[in-house]
Amino acid sequence: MIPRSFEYYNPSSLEEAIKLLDSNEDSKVLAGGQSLIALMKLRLASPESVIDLNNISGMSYIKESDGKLLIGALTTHDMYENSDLVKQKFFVLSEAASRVADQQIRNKGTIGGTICHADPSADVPTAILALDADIVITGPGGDRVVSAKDFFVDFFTTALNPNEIVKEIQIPFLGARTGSAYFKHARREGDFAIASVAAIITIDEEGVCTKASISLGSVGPTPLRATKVENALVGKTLNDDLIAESSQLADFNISPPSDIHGSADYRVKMTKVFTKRVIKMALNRIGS
Amino acid sequence: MRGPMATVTEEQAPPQKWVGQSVKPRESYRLIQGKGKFLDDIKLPNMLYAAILRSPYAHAKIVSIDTSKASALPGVISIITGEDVEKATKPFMGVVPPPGDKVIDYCLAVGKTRYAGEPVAAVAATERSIAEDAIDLIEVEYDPLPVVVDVEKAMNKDSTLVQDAVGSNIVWHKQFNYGDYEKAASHADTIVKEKLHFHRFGAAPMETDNVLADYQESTGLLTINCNNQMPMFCLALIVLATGWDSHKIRIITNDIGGGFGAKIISYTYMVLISLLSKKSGRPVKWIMERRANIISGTHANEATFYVDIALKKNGTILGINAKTIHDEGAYLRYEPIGALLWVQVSSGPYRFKNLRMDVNSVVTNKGPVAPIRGYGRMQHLWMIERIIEIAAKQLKIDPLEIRMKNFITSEEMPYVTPSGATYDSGDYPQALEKALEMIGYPEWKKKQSEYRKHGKLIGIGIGTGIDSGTNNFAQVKLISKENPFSGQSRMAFARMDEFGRFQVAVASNPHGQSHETVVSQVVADELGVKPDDVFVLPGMDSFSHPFTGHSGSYASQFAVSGIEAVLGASRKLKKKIIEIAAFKLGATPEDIILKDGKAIVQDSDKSLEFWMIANMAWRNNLELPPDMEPGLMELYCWKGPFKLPDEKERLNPTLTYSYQTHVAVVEIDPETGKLQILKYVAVDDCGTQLNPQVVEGQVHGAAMNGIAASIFEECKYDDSGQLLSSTFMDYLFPTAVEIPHFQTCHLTSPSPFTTLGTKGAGEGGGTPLITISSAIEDALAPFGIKITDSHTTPERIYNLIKKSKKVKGN
Amino acid sequence: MNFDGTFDVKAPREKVWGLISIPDNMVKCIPDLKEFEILGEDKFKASIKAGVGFIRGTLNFTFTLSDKTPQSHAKLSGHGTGTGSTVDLETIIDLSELPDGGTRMIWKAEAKIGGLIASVGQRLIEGVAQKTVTKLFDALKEELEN
Amino acid sequence: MEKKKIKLTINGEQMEGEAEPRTLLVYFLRDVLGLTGTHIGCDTGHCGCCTIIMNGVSVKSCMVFAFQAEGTTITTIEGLAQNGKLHPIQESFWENHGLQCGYCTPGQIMSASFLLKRNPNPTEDEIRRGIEGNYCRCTGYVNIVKSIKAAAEKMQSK
Repeated sequence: MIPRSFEYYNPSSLEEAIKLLDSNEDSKVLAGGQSLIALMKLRLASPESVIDLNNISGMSYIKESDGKLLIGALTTHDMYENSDLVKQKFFVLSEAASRVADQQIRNKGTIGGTICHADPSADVPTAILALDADIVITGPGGDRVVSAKDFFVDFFTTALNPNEIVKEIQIPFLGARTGSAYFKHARREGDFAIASVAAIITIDEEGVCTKASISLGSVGPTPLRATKVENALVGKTLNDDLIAESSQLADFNISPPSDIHGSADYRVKMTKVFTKRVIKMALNRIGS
Repeated sequence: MRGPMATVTEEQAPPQKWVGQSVKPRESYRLIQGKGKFLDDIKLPNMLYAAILRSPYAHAKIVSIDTSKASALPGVISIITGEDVEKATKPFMGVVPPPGDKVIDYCLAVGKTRYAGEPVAAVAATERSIAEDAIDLIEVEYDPLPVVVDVEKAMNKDSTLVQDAVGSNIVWHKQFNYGDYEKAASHADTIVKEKLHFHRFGAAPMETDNVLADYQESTGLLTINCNNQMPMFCLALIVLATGWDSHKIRIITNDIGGGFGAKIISYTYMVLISLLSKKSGRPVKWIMERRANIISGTHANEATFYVDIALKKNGTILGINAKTIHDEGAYLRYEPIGALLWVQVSSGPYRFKNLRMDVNSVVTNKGPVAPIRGYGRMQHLWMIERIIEIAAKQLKIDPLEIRMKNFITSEEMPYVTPSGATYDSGDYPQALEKALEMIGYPEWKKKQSEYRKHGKLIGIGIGTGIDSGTNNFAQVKLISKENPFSGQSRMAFARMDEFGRFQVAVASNPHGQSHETVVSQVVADELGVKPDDVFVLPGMDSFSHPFTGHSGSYASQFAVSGIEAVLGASRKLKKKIIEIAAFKLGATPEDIILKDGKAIVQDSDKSLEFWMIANMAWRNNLELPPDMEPGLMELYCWKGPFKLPDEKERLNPTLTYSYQTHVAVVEIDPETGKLQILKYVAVDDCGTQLNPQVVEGQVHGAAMNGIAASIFEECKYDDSGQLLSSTFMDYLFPTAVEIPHFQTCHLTSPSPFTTLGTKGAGEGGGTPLITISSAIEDALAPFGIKITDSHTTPERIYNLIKKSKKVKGN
Repeated sequence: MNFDGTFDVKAPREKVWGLISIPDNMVKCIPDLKEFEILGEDKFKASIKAGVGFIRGTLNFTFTLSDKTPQSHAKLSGHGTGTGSTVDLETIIDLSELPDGGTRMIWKAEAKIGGLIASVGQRLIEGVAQKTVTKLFDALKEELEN
Repeated sequence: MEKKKIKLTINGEQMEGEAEPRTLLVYFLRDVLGLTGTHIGCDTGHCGCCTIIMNGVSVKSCMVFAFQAEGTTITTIEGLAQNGKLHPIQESFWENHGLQCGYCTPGQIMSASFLLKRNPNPTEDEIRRGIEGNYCRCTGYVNIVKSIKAAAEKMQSK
């Protein structure tokens, strides 16, 4: 299967790329292409022009800067999955990346690509949301920063304007005594999630939960924060009963889709089950 | 464990040198280097590429097709629609008696479409991309018709008709009575009734159905390169539908990327692409895209069973009475043979004598089915094993005990089933004992009850499947006496060339079964040479490979029919080589043996090298015995030792009966319904193994196919007939992460009916589906749950648990 | 797929009827409309670039208005093809007056989707359909209240 | 859309050919450059039959445009054997019957070569994860896993 015809551009700078986006109706940015190209082959997406960012140098990096982890938009899943910094300090992100499709896709697919694609069932956006990441966007008017919770607007729809490009993902460092985990319930390892949960739990010396970030995938048009669950945990000493009970609140505000792999009802139930399990996973990882 | 089998194995260990050894497949050498020759690798001068437009509707009248925009696209050479096809061809023949014979089946939809994904028009263009663009530009006006996807609704009098001319969606119905079920039931202590459903899934070989047709007007020669796995059988269907000159059709297959039966029904595309080549006067290549491969019906038979089993209190099975409804999809193609093939394994591995089968073959607005691995038998065997386990639970009898009590034993072999199938050899109880020993049955049983106390669900599943092979086509006479085929045959030639080296050909269209290698092993033993001295023609070319109307790879039979043909040809060749040598060396043929490339007179120093014999035969024929025909090339056609059905409609429908016994341990997460296979054991017995490594590979593949079907793969349709699992995104082909390691063991009960004791193998009888269903039911025993569908998803298991009343152990 | 809903507008029935019963006015409210062509007083063609985000395919629809009872009832049927898919749409609309002089529109729609979109778009279709409906009614409101 | 010339290094050799923007790398390799060892098994980037090594990492060549390959260094299955000697992974697949129909095999072998480069001594689980993006219908994966394990041993003993 071959895509419909399109114009191909491979600018060597972001400025040039933005100009091209500005001057071309119906143009689409190509990062890793692991979702876009499949859709173009099925002819479910047929942009008139494709603007390939891979010729722009310096968009793939993982670095630390004043209390933040900075990841370049073109950094592949494989790179940050296996980055020691990410594994040590942001395990949930590495874990989410490790569940993306398969090795070849992780070798080509990028963090910028997956968040801009904004598939509510994808792994990385769910983790990004739990991590309170900021998305650095660049456009004709220069850079702007949008928080992950405002970035994901709708099914496959983000806060990006047609003439903007995601440049960097910034993730604030997590406090001491923090544990994090991501888990996806799917029929096959690499499939889109039936239900997926990312949890980041921080406790104080007394073991009282001081911060809880929990986000849910495949539960609606975008990944969602389980604020009710978070609130039920913060300020409490976490034990199995409390976690189980709080996880029941995970169905607040969610409206999962139905497909042959899981009905909406099943997805709701699984979201609760895995909220419970992932919180425990995160908790058990504190200190380790 | 009982001794006899083991000793049998010793005694029957084949005496030959190369047969029985795991010779590295010669085919692999080209394939591991990417130097195989698959259809899409072929490029011909001036070649065009085809693309096919498919119906978005499951059932609709075709009001009009406007191809003007598409034709206007630069690079588009020719387009054909149903109208052209109707003019150029007749509907393909089927095997059903009236009124089912009125099923209309063309290579493109004519007048109306009957399933979503049915070909509606085809384009040939100078590039693949242009052909695909042209498809987008064809405008079809459809008038949607009511859709029927539920096979039981399709049987209602007032149902919409898929095949109008037939006047009913039930295209074939027949009741078979073997023994006397009524009488058996009257003696029964219990009759257990159940409705069971065997789901629809695909074969999905990694290489899809591809065709490259090249018609030369100047000679009238039509060359069809394809990857059909039994094209010489399909040739009859093609010629009858098109009226083309059979003697001017050349069919070629090269390396084939898997088939699993699905590639048998690609003959409709062979006609379609040939029509495009004839119309454009150029070679046309068509590569089926994966989505088309999944939607356009290379599916296994979907079947619904209403089954009664009559038993004694002690678990002795007296008989089975089943109404079966086969959902054939929109077209019959090879059907309803699949609805009949249970006759090969009518009582499974069990001894009961009374069987009533009320068989219904029904069309719906779904993709057509094909003879997929385990064809027809796996559905029936799954039904028998399911109902027996369900009955055992009702009778509070252990599933092992009820099997052991009813198994046919090795002492009873050869055993004739109620429908006349003659099981040649085997030892089902021993296979089960072996499998249980390998898995560590008692240990797992102990673990199971401990785990249950903590709400952990472990299940141990058992299944025995019969892998009947080398079919007798006379079985189709049970559908209609008029059907013009019966028996089984294979043809091969063996040739000693001018330099004393050997060439062998047999038209088997292999696609992963290492036929070239296995044949070279067999011939090497016969002629006293090394396999490397025997070149086996790769692939198949109908202008160079000897073939019959039965040729091809299907119905698990190469180790029988293919090998018998090769043996016959080699032995004829051997006889002539010896005659020449005896004449030249002044010895009697009886004293001559062939060894290490020489004809040697035993107990003497007289010998003649093969090249000298060859030279006499091919170049120096005045030194041959005066009355001997020159040359050293022998043709042999093997005929299966079969009969037509008797007056009671009994016949032996296949020559050999391999079998497999699998045992699986699974764990189910009660909170999510997710299933994990903890351990999997497969014991198989296909008689003498020609190449153990190749046989083991087949066992692995069959195990995976069945596991994939039972927990991952399903062709799921919505009410409007749309297939919802049409790409690998939703059609869940399992990966190495999902599939467990298989522990295998081979038993050897040589077939008394074949020269080397071989049996056909490779389909596996759907044993994993039986085993996994059994394991799930065992895991869910605390909830008293019955497994009545061959496919389970986490959500379905979850719902079963939630719905169940009993909640012991959890 | 079935959808239905009730929506109230601050506009008299004549005005509402005038909008929904006349193709020329109606088409303005169709989301993602690329082009349209009036084929008659109750029939029009509309080419719609339907989808979400960049996942979009052009569907060429033919819409027909029927069962018209002025100011109270109408049926809008649409048949669209494109992107290897088909969409068959049937919408029934009933109007009634509200005490405040506004109008209440009660609608029922049935959509049948076939082909590529139906078989690979599962996870999305419902969401997309919902969104399209919302957009459509927002546009109607916009047209009617300003 | 007009065609453009693409230059790249394949299996150590400078090669060039023409492609449209929409030409997928796998078609460029197969149809334009005649490297037919890389196969196509699906439309959606799942099956991995088209796996190649591009700039040092395994990628699915049906999910990359030919234009993106400009100036890259690529290894395909045809490039593994060195001066007539099979690569140890190829040998192991042959010896352990790690293939049947052979259609997915080039992709399996290319994925294995990436896995073993990164992890010379993988566990069975790591091997299974490593070829997760490569479907096989014939072997049930058992002999593929066995082949890769054997290859790892061969390559380490060298």
